Amino acid sequence: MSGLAAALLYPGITAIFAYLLVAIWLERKLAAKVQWRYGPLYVSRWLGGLLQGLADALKLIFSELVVPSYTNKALFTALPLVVFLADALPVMFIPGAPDLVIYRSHYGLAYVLVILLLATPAIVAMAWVEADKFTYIGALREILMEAAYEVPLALSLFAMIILYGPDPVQAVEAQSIPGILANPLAFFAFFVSAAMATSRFPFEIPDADTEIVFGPYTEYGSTLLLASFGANYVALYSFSLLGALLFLGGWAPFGGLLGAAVMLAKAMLLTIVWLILRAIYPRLRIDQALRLGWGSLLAISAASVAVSVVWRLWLG
Amino acid sequence: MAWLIFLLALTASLIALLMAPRLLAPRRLTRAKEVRFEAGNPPYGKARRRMVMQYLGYVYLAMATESIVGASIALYLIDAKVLWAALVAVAAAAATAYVAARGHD
Amino acid sequence: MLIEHIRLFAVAVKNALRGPITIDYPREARDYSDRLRGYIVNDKERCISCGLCEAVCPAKAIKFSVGPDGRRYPGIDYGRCIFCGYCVDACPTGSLRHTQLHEVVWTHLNTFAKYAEGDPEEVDGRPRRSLL
Amino acid sequence: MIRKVEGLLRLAAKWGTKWSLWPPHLVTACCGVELAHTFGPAYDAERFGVLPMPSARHSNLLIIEGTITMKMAKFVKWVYEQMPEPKFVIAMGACAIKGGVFYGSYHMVPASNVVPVDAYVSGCPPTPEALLKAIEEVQKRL
Repeated sequence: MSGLAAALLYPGITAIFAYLLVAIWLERKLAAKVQWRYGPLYVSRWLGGLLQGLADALKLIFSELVVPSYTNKALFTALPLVVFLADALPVMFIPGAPDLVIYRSHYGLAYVLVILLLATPAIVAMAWVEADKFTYIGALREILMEAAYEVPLALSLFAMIILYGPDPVQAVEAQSIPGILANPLAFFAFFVSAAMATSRFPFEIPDADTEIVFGPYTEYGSTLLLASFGANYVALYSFSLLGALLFLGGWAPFGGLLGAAVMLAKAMLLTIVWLILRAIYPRLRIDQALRLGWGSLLAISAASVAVSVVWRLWLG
Repeated sequence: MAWLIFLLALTASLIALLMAPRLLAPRRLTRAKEVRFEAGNPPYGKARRRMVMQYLGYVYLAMATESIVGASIALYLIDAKVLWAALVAVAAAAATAYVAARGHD
Repeated sequence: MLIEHIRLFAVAVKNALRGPITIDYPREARDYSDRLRGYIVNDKERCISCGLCEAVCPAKAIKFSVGPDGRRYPGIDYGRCIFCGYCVDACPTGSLRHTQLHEVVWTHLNTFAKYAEGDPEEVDGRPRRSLL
Repeated sequence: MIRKVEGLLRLAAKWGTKWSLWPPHLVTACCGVELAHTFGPAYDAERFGVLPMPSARHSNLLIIEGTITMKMAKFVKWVYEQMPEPKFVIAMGACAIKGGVFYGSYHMVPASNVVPVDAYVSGCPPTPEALLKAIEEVQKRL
């Protein structure tokens, strides 16, 4: 019963789609606030424009779906779906509350890591099938970005696995103090590499809309855009749930329904920090991002593993 | 069973999402929509051209390092006693990658 | 290095708390000066049908046509008018004048305002706000 | 029953399209400056859900900013045709309506000869408020 609730409500499908709408609205609103604007407003004035995401989704559903004739039509429509699935699958292993978990596995965190790294090849395949000049450049940048972030991400998660074990449910019970205090280096490496993975702003290199039209998403209109570009936000949802679980103590002080709410609040807090990056940083060049990933970020994530080992030795 | 429900429901909702415009939206195909988008120009030339090789070293580096790190994590998960060997492997891989990436520019 | 990034975040939060400077258009209007070159109207009583406005118009937007009382009055084609104000300057009796209405939107190509008469409702009733 | 569902869907489509008009970047002339002003902090067209998108495939509102020459008309037409189906056009500025100061020039094309236009904004260039009013006009049309 709780498994069904987890699959269909939270952290499952309803939460994913609701998050998609809210996160896009929140991103536009936060960027607007920092730039002294209102952001989306008139669509529902009494809610501050919260229905903007819904309006955009409806617009996309009711607009023409163009499948160009020069592509492989089946792959062209199927690959955004694959990208969306690959970004949504980690949610399966992440519990939203002590027993709200879709698939309880002892090696949950390892699966999450593997699936998170698998999303990029799907995006690259998508861009390749689109066969556009801009998508091609976007695909190359996507590959290079994955080369930059995957090792720090794996190492920072490895550090947390050494600390708390690979079971995501036990990881919360094992946290006497939140992971961000126990291992701040791992949190930093996780934060930056997640920003790279979901192309948050300083690393919004693959879909830089001022350089290459929309990167891998150039050719997609209508709901294909919702599925392919929305997948970034779904990945952000997975990452923020994972971050809330590992670093902010999950549902820590509570349990049950209240615990789920606390976990969601923590995840939204992380999301807000990721989203506000859009208003703060300029975009890096691809070589700067690579140098960052293979320089200080790699060193920090390697150091975070050492910190975890020191904790383990100290605690016994 | 919950995971199966999750997967099926997610796939079904996505397929419904992709089918919706086909049923609901007006359709009028023109030649301009059939060809690829090139920022307002009619397309010319090949889309896939020679790749920039400049940063390919990083991709090789990522493949090499990733395999060592991944294998270490997997071995550690299988048997927690190999933690020290895994740590040495990860440290060596990270240090090598760090030094190699320094020399890449 | 780290201080710089923290400062970036601080600036962002400070700006977010400052509140918008946006002119909330349909509810507010920008405080333009009184000499804003807007929609042009003609006062029939003062018009002497001299044709100077037609002669001076750089976009050739002004055409004269015979009015109901047998005299000729200027009409302005807003598909061509560039709101330069030459006609207002050239008018010897001051019968042509600018109004504050500058949101001239048409849904058809029939943009010719014959006789340029009338008094379009000025954008009043809304609070006016200067930008900074 | 079916008719009721159909009516509801049509209403939803209209509501969604009304509050989510995305123009592509197609700056043909000097009115593009006023367009930038409209989307900047001072007037913030994003309040109406108008979000500039980079690709014509994502967008459904074409704002023609000023003069279209014969050469540019080809690309305006191309961008218009690449946009997915419910699409609207705003012609901005005197040049786009009938030619403005360039009226009768050999190289000048009125926007309505190239694409079907939903709203015309006069001015040279129009104020951002006028463009916002045109956007409202398009919204009213839905």
